[in-house]
Amino acid sequence: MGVAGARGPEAAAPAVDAVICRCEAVALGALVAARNAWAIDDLRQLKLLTRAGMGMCQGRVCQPLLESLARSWGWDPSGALAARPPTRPWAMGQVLPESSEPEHG
Amino acid sequence: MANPLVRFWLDGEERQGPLGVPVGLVLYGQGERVLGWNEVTGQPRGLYCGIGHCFECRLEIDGVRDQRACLVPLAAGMRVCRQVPPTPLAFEDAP
Amino acid sequence: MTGRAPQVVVVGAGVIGAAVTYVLSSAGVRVTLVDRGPLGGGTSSRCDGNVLVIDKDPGYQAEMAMLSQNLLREWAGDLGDIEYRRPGSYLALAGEDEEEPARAWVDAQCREGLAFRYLEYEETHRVMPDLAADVPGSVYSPTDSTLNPLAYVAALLAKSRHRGAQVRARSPVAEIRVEQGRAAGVGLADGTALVADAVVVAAGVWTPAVLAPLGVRLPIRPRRGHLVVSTKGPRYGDVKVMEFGYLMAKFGRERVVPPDVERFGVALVYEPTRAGNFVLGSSREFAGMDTEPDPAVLHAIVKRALRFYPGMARATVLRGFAGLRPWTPDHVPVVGPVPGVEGLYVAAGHEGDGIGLAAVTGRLIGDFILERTPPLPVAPLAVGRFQEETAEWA
Amino acid sequence: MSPKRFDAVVVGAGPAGLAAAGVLSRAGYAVLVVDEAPVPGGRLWAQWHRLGSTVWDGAHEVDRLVSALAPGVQWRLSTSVEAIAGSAAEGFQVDLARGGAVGRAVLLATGAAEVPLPIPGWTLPGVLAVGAAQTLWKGWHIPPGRRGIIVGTNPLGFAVAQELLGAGVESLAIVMPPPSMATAHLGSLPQQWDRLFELAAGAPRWAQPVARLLHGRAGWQRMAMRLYPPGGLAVSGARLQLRRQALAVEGGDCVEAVTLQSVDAAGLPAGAPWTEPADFVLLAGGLRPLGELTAQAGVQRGHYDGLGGEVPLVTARLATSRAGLFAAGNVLGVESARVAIAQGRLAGWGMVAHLGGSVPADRWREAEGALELARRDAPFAFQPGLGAARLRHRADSEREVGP
Repeated sequence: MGVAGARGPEAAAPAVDAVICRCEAVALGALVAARNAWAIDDLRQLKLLTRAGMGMCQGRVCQPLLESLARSWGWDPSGALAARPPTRPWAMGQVLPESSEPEHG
Repeated sequence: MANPLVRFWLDGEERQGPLGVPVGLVLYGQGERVLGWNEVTGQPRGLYCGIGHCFECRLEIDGVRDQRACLVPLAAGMRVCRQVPPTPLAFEDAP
Repeated sequence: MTGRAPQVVVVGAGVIGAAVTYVLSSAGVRVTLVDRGPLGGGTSSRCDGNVLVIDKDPGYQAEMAMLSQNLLREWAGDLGDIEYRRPGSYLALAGEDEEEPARAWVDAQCREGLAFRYLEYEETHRVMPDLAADVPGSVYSPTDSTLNPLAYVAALLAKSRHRGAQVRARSPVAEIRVEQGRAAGVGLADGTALVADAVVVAAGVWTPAVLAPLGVRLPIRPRRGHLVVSTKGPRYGDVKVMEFGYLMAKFGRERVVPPDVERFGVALVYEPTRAGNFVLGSSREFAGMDTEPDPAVLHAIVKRALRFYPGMARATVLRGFAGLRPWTPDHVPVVGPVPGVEGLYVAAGHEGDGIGLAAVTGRLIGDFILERTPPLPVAPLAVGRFQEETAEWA
Repeated sequence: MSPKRFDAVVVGAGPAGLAAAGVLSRAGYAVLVVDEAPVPGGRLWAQWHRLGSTVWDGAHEVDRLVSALAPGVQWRLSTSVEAIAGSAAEGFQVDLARGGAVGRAVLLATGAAEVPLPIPGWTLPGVLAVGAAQTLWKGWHIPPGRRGIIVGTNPLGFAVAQELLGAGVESLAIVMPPPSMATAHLGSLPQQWDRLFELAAGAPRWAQPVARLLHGRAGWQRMAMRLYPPGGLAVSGARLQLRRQALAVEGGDCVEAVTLQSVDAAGLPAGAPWTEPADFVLLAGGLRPLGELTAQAGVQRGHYDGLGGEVPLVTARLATSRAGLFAAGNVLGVESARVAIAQGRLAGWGMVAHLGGSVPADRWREAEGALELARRDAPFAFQPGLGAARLRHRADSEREVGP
């Protein structure tokens, strides 16, 4: 593809096609549409119904964007995307006894 | 202090890279911008945050999946593979 | 209730309250649904989407579940995309000692007219090639279905609104008003009074607290369950698989399993989701109202999954969460009128089957309020059936 | 296998964690330091800035902090913390990949994360959070590319632009992000300009009085923006193009170009967009405290824009609302690395006291004085309103968790 890009400058107006959640590939437009279609008024609901913030990074990247969006809609986002264990993904194989930890230090 | 070069494999292809430098950064420096593909869209993804938060640089390293390449130092003989997203499952209703 | 459309207040906007609201508003009843928090914010957004018959006791419970499945199938077309599908489900056996009870289970269900099958070794491993080689067989139920639970709630509410229902989130109920032995409406914490001909309490594990001020005691207790979600990596088959021992855990029967599996009531549930992740369950504990996931339980669930799916050692855990099942002593929900208070109904206590039994529950409450004939006997669901236990739990 | 027991577990081997581990280990306590990076230092060793007439080099600071640890400090590097449970009474369980550890006290020093700027195309390979470019070049001498565009006028972006001098970058421009509902926290472009003038960060020395003059004066500012050269001003090796916004990143498999558009003096789009070739894009959306573990561990928190987001409430000695859990560094608010080091020392002494050790009065004074000094000497503030936010955080903390 050439330097002009697939979208072209003319496509650039309001960025509803900007991805907000990279992992689940949820665009701003999809969040707006879901909010309207389901009459959502809560950030946790928006997350669960669109999957924004539910991907591989566990919401670490898009959380401030979702919270900012929530505030711009007059929602209180505090606690809606609360961190739960595990705070990092882990390999299922690590529960097997034969892979128990080597001593460090 | 230059790090010594060691051999490693990317998707089965032999490479050389500086020992101890995080794999994801080594690959970036070698022009390998695409480290994987998003499972939802199939679009290419690569190094983004460089600090272990975003998981966009995740690779299979020495047989272990979902390793953050920005955090794993290159070691001699390392086998690094890009992870290909699984094809969507066919959800057929039972007859 | 003649001359004008009846007016009903439903307390609790989880899947049960949403289904009740959907049924009533579809019948032209003026419904107001209230919830103290966001819609679907309780157990209905902390659960899986199973709509099962396979784990129900043959007889009444299986019949009720079957009715709900059929209703849901009718509703699905109206509700839009709620990730509804009917892949059937399987119970995998952990050992040869489970073969005989499993065959007996299948026979009993078949005698009741359900299409269960026992799958021998070869067929089991042909359908589920990722299962551990020592799984001796499995049970298959073709009608079992699945959906996205919160999407289900949201769709029920969207359709209900469309039919005139009022839905009020973040509106805690201060009191259920009873006048001359009749439910007269509810008073909200903000001072609003909602007048009604009937009040339905569908508040899941919070139901006893809602009813306590009226002197109504129900032995519904929070039975916590954990679920584990994988990343979108490799998957281990496209069918939903539970272990036969799941039934043992559910009904508190004897099982020979490792200590942490026993302690947390862990039994395998494997469910691939449309999003590309898979969900692993399950656990059963009485641990109060705490829904903060316990890493030890997540580990026990994964350990159990690896017993059935050794290849899963390569998979990655993305997150875990916990929800509170509204448990009842006989594992049967409480659906029906409250004796002594005309116009007051309860629809709660569905333990782990709220998603699956929501449709039939909505239908039954609708039948009570609209004085229609219910599709199955209601005595086993009666509010008053716990007289003795009530004393114990009160 | 039962987990190993320590007096203190330090989560995060950045400036705050290392400084605390130094205090604790020299006071004779058994310390475990955990970090998911393979080497200690966190973001510290990619940092570098002028401090008066000298250069402050993060890499030297890492060496100093590590060599100041007493022997016997245990390490779990390349290790993530999955959860923190328990209490000071029974010991905090720190769940780690493959096993765990128990600490009588735990320091949460998990630093900060970058806030993205979600412009269309930002998922393309070659679009980096600005800190990643810092790690690439300052950390490992890997240039991020040849033609780059930095989106956003966050101080970190200016710092990285300066650091990339010598990285072989042929052209580098700093442009504005387009307004978006998801970045409502940034405000309109004029608000972002005003914030830039307030921070006056990265501006050449001669520009600083001008910036101070313009801050808060909308009329003057509009005039200045009207006069602002369309091609931008040269700042630290980059062209600062305040009257351009990046509408989208273009490319097939990786970054090939950026679509730009001019804005007028009021920050509104003016004229047709065009594309300029680029092979890397850096997003400078700012930093926020990475508080996952503080949230998960259930400590009391508050939201402060000036500190970068949600942070734990802490006593003056950095104890959180849960006895035995301490916090230090950027997790308490985005400030300089020197502030993080000073906070780490203070938290270290706080943990010594919690563990039953005696802390001489002059140690407290020294640690508190160092923190004050580091704040006074900070080359710039990462967010506007930092001072006011700090005061509010202090007052709220005093009320909720004690002095």
